[in-house]
Amino acid sequence: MTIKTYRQTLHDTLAEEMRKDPDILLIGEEIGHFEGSYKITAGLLAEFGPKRVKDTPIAEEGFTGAAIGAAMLGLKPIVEIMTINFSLVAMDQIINHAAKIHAMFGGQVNVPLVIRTPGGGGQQLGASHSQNIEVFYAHIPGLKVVCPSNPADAKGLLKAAIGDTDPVLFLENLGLYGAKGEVPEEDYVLEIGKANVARQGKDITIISYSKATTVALEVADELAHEQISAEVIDLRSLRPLDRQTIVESARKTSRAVVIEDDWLTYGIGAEIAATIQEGAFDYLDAPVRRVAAAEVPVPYSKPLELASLPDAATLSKVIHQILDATAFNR
Amino acid sequence: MTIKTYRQTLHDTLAEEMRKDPDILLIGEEIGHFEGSYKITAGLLAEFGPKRVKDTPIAEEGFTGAAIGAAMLGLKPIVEIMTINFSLVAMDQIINHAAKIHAMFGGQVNVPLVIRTPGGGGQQLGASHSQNIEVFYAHIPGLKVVCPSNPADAKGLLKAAIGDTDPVLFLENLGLYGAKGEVPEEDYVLEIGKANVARQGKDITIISYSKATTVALEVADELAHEQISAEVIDLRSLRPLDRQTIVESARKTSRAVVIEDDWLTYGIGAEIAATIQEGAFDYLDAPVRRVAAAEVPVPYSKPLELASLPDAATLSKVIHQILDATAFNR
Amino acid sequence: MVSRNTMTKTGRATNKASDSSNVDSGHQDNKDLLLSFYEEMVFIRHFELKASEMYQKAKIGGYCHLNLGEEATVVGLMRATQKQDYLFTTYREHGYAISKGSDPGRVMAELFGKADGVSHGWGGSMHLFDKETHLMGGYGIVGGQIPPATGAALAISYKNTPSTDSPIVVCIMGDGTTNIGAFHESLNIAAVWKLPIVYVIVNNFLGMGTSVDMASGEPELYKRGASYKIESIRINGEDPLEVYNTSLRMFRIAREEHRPLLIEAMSHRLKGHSVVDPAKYRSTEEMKEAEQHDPIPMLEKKLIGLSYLKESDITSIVAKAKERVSSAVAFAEQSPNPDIRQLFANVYSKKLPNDFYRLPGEPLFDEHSFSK
Amino acid sequence: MVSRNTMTKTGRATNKASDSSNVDSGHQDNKDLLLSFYEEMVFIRHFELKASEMYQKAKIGGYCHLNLGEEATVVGLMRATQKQDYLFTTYREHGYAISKGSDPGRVMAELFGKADGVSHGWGGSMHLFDKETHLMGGYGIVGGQIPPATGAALAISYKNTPSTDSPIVVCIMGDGTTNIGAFHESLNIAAVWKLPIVYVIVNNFLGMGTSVDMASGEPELYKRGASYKIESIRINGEDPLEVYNTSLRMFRIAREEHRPLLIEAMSHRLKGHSVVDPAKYRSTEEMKEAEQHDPIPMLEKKLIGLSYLKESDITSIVAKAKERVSSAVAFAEQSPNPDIRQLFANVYSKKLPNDFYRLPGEPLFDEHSFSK
Ligand SMILES: Cc1ncc(C[n+]2csc(CCOP(=O)(O)OP(=O)(O)O)c2C)c(N)n1
Ligand SMILES: Cc1ncc(C[n+]2csc(CCOP(=O)(O)OP(=O)(O)O)c2C)c(N)n1
Ligand SMILES: [Mg+2]
Ligand SMILES: [Mg+2]
Repeated sequence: MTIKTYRQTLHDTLAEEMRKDPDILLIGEEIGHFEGSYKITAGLLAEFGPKRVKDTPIAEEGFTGAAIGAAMLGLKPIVEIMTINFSLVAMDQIINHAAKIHAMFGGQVNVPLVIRTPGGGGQQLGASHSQNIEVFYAHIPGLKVVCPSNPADAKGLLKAAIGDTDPVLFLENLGLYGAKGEVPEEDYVLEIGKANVARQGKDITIISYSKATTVALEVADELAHEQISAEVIDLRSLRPLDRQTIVESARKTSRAVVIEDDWLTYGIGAEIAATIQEGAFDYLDAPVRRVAAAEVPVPYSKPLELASLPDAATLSKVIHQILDATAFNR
Repeated sequence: MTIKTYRQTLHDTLAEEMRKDPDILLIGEEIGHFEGSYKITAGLLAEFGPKRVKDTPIAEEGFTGAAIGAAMLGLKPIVEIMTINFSLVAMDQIINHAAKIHAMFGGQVNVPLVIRTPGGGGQQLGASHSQNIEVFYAHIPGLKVVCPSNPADAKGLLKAAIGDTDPVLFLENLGLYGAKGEVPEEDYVLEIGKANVARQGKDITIISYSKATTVALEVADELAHEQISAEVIDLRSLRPLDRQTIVESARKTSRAVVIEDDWLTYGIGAEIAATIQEGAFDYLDAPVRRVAAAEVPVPYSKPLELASLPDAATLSKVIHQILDATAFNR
Repeated sequence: MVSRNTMTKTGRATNKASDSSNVDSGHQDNKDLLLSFYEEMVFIRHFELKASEMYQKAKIGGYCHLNLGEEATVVGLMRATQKQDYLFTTYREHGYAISKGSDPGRVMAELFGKADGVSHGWGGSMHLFDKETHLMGGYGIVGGQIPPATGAALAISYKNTPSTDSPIVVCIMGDGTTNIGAFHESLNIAAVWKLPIVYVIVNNFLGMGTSVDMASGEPELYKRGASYKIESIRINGEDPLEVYNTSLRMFRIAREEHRPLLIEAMSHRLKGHSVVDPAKYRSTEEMKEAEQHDPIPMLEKKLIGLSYLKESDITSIVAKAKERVSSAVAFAEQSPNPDIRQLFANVYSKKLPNDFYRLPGEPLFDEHSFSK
Repeated sequence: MVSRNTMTKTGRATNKASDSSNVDSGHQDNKDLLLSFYEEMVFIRHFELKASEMYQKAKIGGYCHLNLGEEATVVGLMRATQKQDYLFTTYREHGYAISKGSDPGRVMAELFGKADGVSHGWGGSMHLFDKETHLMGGYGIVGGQIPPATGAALAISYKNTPSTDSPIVVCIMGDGTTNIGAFHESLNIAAVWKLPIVYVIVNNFLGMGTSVDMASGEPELYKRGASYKIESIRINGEDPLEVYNTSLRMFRIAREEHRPLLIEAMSHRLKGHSVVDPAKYRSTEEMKEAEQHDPIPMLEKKLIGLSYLKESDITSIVAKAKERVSSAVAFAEQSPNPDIRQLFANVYSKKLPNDFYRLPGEPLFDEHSFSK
């Protein structure tokens, strides 16, 4: 184990995989000469050259689609879309093409493509640059969506995504790039489609993913001081979704709350709550609650932006409400 | 009241509003000379001329964005996107621009825009042409999404959408264009954001929207013969979502099922189920179930396509399962 | 358009044939070639007419777009490709699939949605795919094929150096398609990355009902290549030989120099946009004009003039074409529907933990799946 | 580029000034104009330097892109607009906002995220909007402004006939932006619909770190106008007078003929892509070269050569600029934050039934809202 940032882990994992497999190439805006908008690819152009680290024109639809075609012919492209907000201009290629080509053509061709892109608000980037719209991709059969919440998972899931024979949207987070954690040194690969019980507990289940998992774990730590034992489930994969692990936990704790950085209505949490109410109906002491962003285009002003986003204090408050409503006693 | 098709109603309502307000113009591919891919706009070029019925190049992003700009300067453009599948190439303009411009610029400018587009599978159009991805738009604060299930609602909601000062996605359905129904002759305007109790009942609540409402009503009719009284809620608006009406019904019937043509995971039904479990937790006798499409890119082959889509028989079966599990006796 | 003298007797260009081969329509040696063009054009014509008929009989569903009127372009282009070349095309692609080498029976079976269809019944008319012949798909989203086609050329240039054997990509699109963003982004990328791809605009003057003049600020579409410094040419798409010769030359440049090129082939659509479109928006004159440009009678006239063909040959060629079409239909008829139990087989290339293999209405959970 | 003789003494072009006005840099009469250009360029320069400083002090958040090096283009363009013209621009727009007439204090307040900001604190540096001055927004999505700008021109042509008074749209974009689909689709639409819009490419040779040569198949970007038959011109963006004169002429054509045009203004970026970018990817030489193209010293030299300016004037102009910038900062400082209770005020233009006015974590339902 080494302590590394999420950013460094992504960088190192990309380099490691590229050294092993000459068919991997990186495609994206400003990933080479500029060394990456968020510096994930710093130094890779120098190491691997312009054939394998391809700076692109500003044309997300064009280069994401090009990566699809390259994957159809057997390369293993890893695309960087600078932030998930810009994926909206590439959406037709991702949803109507990457996700469909295998099935629509009767299984004759694979699209072994990874699309790396960060989401995340809270950076004062304004309405069009602060979205968490991974639910769009998670909704689509034919795509996989993984969302590491810490450096070790970043390694394990990136390796899994690169090794996958289907298109994988690899969701990063602007707020996690600087986060540090222990990272296994060996060839660490996680299985896509499995959630992680990030913390064991018995009184309530907190379901989260990506950066919100950091908040969930922080709150769980605090609750422990009050003799409240919270279980934290880090989804790791939004599609396929590990419903089994979620529901087993909810059956055990009989209470559940979801925290996510996305808007509430039709967000990831909706599916989680719908799943739990069906799978743990007889076990629940209270409805599943959701802690999510306020339903506004994210404002630039810092106080407004903060008011619109979920945080630890809010999660903690909601958990106390659930516990109180269910006559929890410590 | 007159009996009219959904198609004719849309056509007549567009013409009626255009006659009243010279600032309304239609923008879309093949809406003029070709008279509309689904003939909604047939004859309108002849009546209103090329200034107000604008055929466009094949450039959904360009012309949808152009409609946004025209709306910002006070026109009332009504865009037709031939099917919702093609809206994926215009998504950045709809989500990053139409939905954000009012808020991101501090409320200084409105975007009074209507985007009409049909969804719907079941036409053997294959994976990229058979989607129901309205949940993408319903997820976005700043947009409104309405989804009439019958000719009368088509009139009432289209008038509301045209009269609205914000961007409205007006969801039609390929499978509804030929549907007939009574249409009020007067200036009939529905309020956006209100669900309709399309049928009163007391044993179970069926929640649906757009074409699925037809199925829900059909099943409710059949169930009546078995002395099962089903209440049918037609959402009419996906955003804003009328949670109150849904939950009041579920509290009353203590059982609920959602039917939708979209894929299940992270679909519209997820939000409905999540909402009901929170709002009617103490009233429910069984978990909310969802009847939705199988999670595959929709196949072309008719038998495969049929197998992947929900239908009346399936809904009926699920309702019986719910009733059986809750010791319902007639 | 081009005027080199080297000849080839082979119909489909072979690896070798691409070295500056060119065929002159007046020369005796090209008889076989021209006749084979003619036969294939006639076959495609009758295949398409049958498809239309089968659509009316509800054997075919969805949307169905035909190559009627574009046969010379189809055949001229496809004959100039080599086996190893990749083809990305539109929803209007039956002829291309056949001319690139797909079995007509399997193409018809796909239109019928059958298990033996080239896409195993998953694609239908708009989404033919044939791994064998390097048909990398018909695509139903306007412009949707262009970025993947461009990326396929990237994969080629990643693995191959320019040579007479290098595969290339041929990317077909309609005139209306040149107005969508994917066209612009892709051509620019291909230019910047120097990719071995030939973009082909089949200009049939119409999107669905919208004319090129109404849709494009610059209606001479090949001129748009200049925005990317892409060498471009406009040719007469009604003459299979001109299409063939230009294609050979342009394909060879792409192959041997690894750079993108653009061909605009002027053509005509004889019927509606799709089978269900009566094309009422076209005047009788316009339709007459289109019929006068029907490439099959034109070629017939020419071949008769050159004494390559007699009226009686025509009758037998048509009869043979019809017979082949009938067998294609028979093959399609007898092919089974895809197995419903295979509904989830193609979502991903491998079976996944926790993927959602449920038919509509099935509950999320089986009670026995929970650890007690 | 243009060489008409009519003069104007006014700085900002008035409705009348557009009638083929043109200013010659060697002529005595243009002294006031040139000096006013200079003063405004100096002011923008100091505004931007201060913005950079305030960003380091964390008074400004998010991304912050400056016009440093592009002042001549900014001022030349904006001075040639008329009051009624609409401006759509990018995230690199502080100078444009100011030069089109927004109060610098309100611009700075927006960067600070304050309630008195031009976008009331909702937009920040990238999203300035000022209804008063017809600044229709800075847009952060590359190319995102181009379709709405085009549509604004549609609204103009819907309501106005071509005339010397007709408003037009000016749509600013960077060089890198010409490679995205929205550029292509919009220019084509504008051409087909004959819209009164002038697209302006500010070519500063760089996207973020990617050069025009690496990103564009045809690096002479104005040539791309030909794909739509749009009249285009490349000009020296370092010379405010050339920018001004060409803009006047092009704007006049758009105004009086209602058709789109394209200007490419060659410019330089003196610093990183945004305030946080140290631009390590640029060589010392490249940076030196850029500095040599700094339009402010260039104009100073010229004005001194023409005896329009003395060293001492410069000192006082700079001092005045700094003072105005300081008041802008003071105004921004004292302005309050937006009221948190107004969080939901701008989602829609009217309050809605059933819209979701909940802060994070608030339950979906209040029990008392249910009928018992
Ligand atoms: C993105 C998108 N927009 C619209 C359509 C609907 N559509 C299908 S074909 C077509 C016309 C295409 O015209 P052209 O490119 O000239 O090809 P042709 O059909 O003439 O071969 C349109 C608008 C689509 N399939 N995809
Ligand atoms: C669709 C989209 N892709 C990528 C980005 C990230 N991005 C912001 S500015 C920029 C470079 C733009 O270059 P150019 O158009 O030359 O404008 P300049 O910054 O030089 O003024 C990029 C890639 C974005 N904002 N939107
Ligand atoms: Mg066409
Ligand atoms: Mg630039």
